[in-house]
Amino acid sequence: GAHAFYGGSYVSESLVGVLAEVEAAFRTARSDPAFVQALWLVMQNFAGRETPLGYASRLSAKLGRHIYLKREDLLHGGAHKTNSTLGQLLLAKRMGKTRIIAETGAGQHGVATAMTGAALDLPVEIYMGAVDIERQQQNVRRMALFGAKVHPVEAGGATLKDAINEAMRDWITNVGSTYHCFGTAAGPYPYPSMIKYFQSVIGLESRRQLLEQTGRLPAAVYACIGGGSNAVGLYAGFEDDADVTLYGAEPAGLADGSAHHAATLTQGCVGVFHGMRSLFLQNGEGQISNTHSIAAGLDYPGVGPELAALQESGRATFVAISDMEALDAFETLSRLEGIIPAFESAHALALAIRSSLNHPPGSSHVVCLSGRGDKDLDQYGQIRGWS
Amino acid sequence: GAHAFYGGSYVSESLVGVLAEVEAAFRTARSDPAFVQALWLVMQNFAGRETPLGYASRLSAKLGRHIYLKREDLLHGGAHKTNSTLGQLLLAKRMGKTRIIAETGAGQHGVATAMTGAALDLPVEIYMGAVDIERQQQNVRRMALFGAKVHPVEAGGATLKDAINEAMRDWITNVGSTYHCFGTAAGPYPYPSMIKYFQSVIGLESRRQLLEQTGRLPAAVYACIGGGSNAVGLYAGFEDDADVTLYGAEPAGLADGSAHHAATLTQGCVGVFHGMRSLFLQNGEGQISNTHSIAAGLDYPGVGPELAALQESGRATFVAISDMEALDAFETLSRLEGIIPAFESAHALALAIRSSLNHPPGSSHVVCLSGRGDKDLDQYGQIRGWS
Amino acid sequence: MVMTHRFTQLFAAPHRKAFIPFFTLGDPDPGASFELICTAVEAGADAIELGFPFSDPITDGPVNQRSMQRALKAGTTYATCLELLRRIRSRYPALPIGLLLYYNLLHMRGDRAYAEFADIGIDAIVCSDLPFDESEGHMQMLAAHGLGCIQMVAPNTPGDRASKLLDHSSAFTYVISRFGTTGTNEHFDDEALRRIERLRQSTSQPFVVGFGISTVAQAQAFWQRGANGVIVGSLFSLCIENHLQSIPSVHAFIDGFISEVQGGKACQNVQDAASPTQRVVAAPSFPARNER
Amino acid sequence: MVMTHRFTQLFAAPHRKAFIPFFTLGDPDPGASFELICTAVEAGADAIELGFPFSDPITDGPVNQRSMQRALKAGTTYATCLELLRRIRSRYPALPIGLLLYYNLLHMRGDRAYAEFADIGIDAIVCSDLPFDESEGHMQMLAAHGLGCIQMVAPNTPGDRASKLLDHSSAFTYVISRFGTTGTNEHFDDEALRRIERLRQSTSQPFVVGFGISTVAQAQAFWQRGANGVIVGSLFSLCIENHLQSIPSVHAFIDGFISEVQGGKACQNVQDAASPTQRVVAAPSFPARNER
Repeated sequence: GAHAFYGGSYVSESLVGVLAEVEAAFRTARSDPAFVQALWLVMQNFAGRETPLGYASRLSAKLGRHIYLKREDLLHGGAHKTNSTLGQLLLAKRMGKTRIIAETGAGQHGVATAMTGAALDLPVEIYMGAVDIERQQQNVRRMALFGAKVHPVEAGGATLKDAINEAMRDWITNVGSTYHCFGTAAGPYPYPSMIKYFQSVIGLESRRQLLEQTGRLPAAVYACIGGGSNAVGLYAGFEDDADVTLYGAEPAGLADGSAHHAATLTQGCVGVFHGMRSLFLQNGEGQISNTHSIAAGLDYPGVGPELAALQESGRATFVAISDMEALDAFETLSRLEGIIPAFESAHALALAIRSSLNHPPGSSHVVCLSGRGDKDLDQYGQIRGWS
Repeated sequence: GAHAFYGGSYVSESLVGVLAEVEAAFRTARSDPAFVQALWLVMQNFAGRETPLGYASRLSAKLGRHIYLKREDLLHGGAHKTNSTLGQLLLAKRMGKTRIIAETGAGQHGVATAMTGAALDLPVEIYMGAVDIERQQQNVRRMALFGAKVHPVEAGGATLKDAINEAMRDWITNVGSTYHCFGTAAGPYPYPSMIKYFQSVIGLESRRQLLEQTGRLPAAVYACIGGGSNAVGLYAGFEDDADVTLYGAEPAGLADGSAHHAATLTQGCVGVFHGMRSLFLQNGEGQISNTHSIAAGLDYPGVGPELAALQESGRATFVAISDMEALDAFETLSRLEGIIPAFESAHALALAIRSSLNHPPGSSHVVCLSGRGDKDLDQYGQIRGWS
Repeated sequence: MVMTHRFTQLFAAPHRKAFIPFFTLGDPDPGASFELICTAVEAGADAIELGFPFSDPITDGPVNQRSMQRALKAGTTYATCLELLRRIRSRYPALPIGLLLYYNLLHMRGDRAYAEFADIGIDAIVCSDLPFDESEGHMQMLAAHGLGCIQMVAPNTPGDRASKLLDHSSAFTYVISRFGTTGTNEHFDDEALRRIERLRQSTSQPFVVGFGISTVAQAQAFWQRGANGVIVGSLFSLCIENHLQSIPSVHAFIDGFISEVQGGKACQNVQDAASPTQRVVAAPSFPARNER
Repeated sequence: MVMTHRFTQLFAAPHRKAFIPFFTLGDPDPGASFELICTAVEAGADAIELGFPFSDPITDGPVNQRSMQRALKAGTTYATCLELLRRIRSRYPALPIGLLLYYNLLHMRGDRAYAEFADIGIDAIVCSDLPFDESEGHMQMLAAHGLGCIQMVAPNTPGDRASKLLDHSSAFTYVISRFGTTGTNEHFDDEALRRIERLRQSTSQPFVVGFGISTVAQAQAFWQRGANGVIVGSLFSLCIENHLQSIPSVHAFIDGFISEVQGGKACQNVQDAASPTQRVVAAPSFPARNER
């Protein structure tokens, strides 16, 4: 809800109206069978749902626990983000919006939005830091192929935070025609709730699939946490199952005691930023920190409000996973299962490798493989000194 | 069969025994419910079958024909090749083989084989031309991540043909322990038949899905042709439907009257090479030609024997598509549908764009999107002068 | 309670036209910032609006963002800002001072922030990322400490909501001139001016217009349509940015601009006499002018 | 028909130990190739095996692959090969000549190929990528033109199949020494030698051993186990490759190696006398030696 301790809608007065408009549209859409049907059709025929829940046999043998992988990496676009961009852009279309904007860091959300805009015939403009554009040429190329316009952001550090700032400015300026497609289950209400709804398919499918395959619920489920969209989506399937432990892996980065991390839940404190009251990495005066993670998609100083609440209530357990642990998991899954996970997803996997051992031998564990790691191969090569 | 006009098993005496062994194993496996079940399980839970048959709404509107895309690009690994590597490696395991070899050109088949080997716990060694290794670092990296050993081949032009030669030599040398995982529906019997069987899931699924979605069969189906594995797989679903036109798009390359193409079916002649009697690009004395295509996966001087027979009987129609036409289709699909096809698949799409117009308005057409185009973005950027 | 009276008093005459410059506290550095603010006051600013620098000022445009980054880089902390405010208040006891803060700064400072501001003698506070609907606690604290509340009205704020916002503003209401963030503007379309006119016709509460105003003529246009004041900020931030190596010329620019604005008022007041809805206010408008 | 008699005659004496060098026609160029072949014959080769260069010689190792690439690059065509064969036959009318072709070359030449070979006086043909099961038409054509058929037996060929292959070879059977392709070999394991021994015990048909033989001792070992001959090819191809700028030294090497092999036969024949299954063949074995 809008007035829980975490969450809310802390935005410029210029956006108050459009957020109310989005909320109303979302409320009617989700209870309109035609919308739900249209959404499921594109989820199935364009995005490739449902995604498999695959048994990781060699990893399971190694751990003595049954590890199941929810294969969001097989979704069109290569990550779970497509669930949300499809939902949001169908909603934008329903609202009569004629222009979509989004910000992007490494480019993943920009690509997902551009791709979805092409499929749904909605023009897309993407804000991306000039530094990131330089670093992520392939994603810039993808967005251009999809017909999206990419605006380089030269302000500030010319990276994600600056791109967000510019996208917000665009939205404030063009609020009538434009829908701002959010990248994660954060930001002002109703975005966190809406994106949870669109991502809940991850958890709902996983639960049904595991019951079909084993007849039992898992001991625990695992997701990585940037803003938290794949986590809230996964948890949505299991939060009412009191015996299922919900784990979240956030980035401990260098894990050297420095500020080179993005472990918001375990090291952040309550603040109000990017439209929401939640946990943030910030200094004592409220200036937002610069963060670090090997995984661009986790490199964010805040976290969705629902996750902050789940931590406070004790329902979910969040653990910080270092770059190195994630890299190990990245290599382990590649070697043992023939699946290269995204660096983001490798955090969830690393946590599963570690924490599943706290559960009985033979117990089942579901890891959300939120994306594929093709995008990380260059960086991996650099880290391992291959190039 | 082994003694049709096209096909056969033209190999060194050293391989005669192992081919008989493969054939026997394949025959018993395909009629063993346990094998079929195990194969379907990995197809589903590891590879992500079934893949969607998606309606390309904007392209359809443009053409006035209903275009459906069989989304093999969503398969784990990013292309239809996984169907075949899973089938072959499960068979190799059943045969008690303890070592897998394969050759690769641009790296796609090497990656698929390495990935499958990791998942099925079979050690994999890949032969790859030294020149190709230099050009395709990301795929080399993937294979290494999957734990495969990559052997650089320095001989000859140090590209695909040389890699094939080396893999064949390895197989001749290590025929007892080793299974040679073929990349396409070519080579000596029983490989073309076996790979057709493993790929037939493409066509069988497409047929059922289109009937479910529209209640009708398509007017025509389209696939690209390198060796022809995705084509024989797609056609398998429709070859008994006499009213369904089977189209195949082979690479016309530069289409400038030079030898810079790989249009084997339309410009090749009958020969005996790579274990089979089929059509090949060769000079008048039988020396095999060097070929060219923008799509590495189509850049092969031969074609599977079944396709040669389908052309001869007139059941299938093969058309050569130039690099430029394929590039146009690559851009068209990206822009209109939010899907970046592999350069290979873009040939099939280009043919559909061209030839669907020979069928009545409102007719349905199925295009096999055999792979995703992420791998082609660097090359595309170079062609378009982006980098 | 007494402190809000400075804005109340400023807007007591219904047609008093206030010119309110905005500065980021600490830009380009705390010392120079203080001097620039003094120049603005002494050039004739009717009141001032001062912003606490914030790492991620989303409702501001790039110009103010860079201004805030300069301030932070120059070592401006929350304490620095308080110290600057103390010095300004001490020099100009009668000057109406409004603050702009991103809400997270207030949130992190906690309740003591309000007491501190009251103690310094701040008149009113606006948080550009704290909409009315989330500001109940904030408004209570402002009221408890006698600090004026500034609500913001946007171009797309519906009429009934605008009325509510005007009612809940205890100092003045900040009316956003156009869709967009802070920044300089070449041109306001007629609709922007008509919006102000309509708002004026709907209320007798004081409101000032901000975002994008960067010429004397623009200020006059908004006054003419009924705004009680205009806020000009990015224009000065941009001037600082462009003359980091010659701050004296920034002083000259501020002095020149504000002098021109204030000098123009006489003429405009004469012009306004032609308008039946406007009255002539002949006396110089700025009480703080000769305070130094 | 008469032509197959050269090999038939060669292997008529059951313990005749033939040394058969292999050359790619046209390596390093057609002219030099002819001269090298002549040197081999005159150094004492009991027969020769000549390969048509092919673009993709899969059953060969890298050494012979490069040899074929050199020949093709030097302009060696099918016609060049025929011309070389005519010259060789003309110079050595009694020399048993076998050909190795990748089947596609024969296939593309069509049926006239067999007539051409018969006309030139070729004795026998082997296609390394045409297994028995696919060779019915080929064998019919060979028989029709009186050309000898050479089948190949691999290390993993089962005994009954090996018998069939031996039966269908009308010149001799080519026994592949080990798993792998052509090339030079440091060492043959005992099993490779035992396989030859077992094959010898199972048949009285002539067979020769090839693939990887590159020392006099290896040749002797295979002879000793019962092979009627050995084929050595990659060793000479490698020598050409290593001395492209000094072809005279290749001649010297070929002459030296073959002389050593042939010289060693006397000693070995003496040793063989110790073996109850072997007979001494005292006379120099090579009828073509003094033909020139």
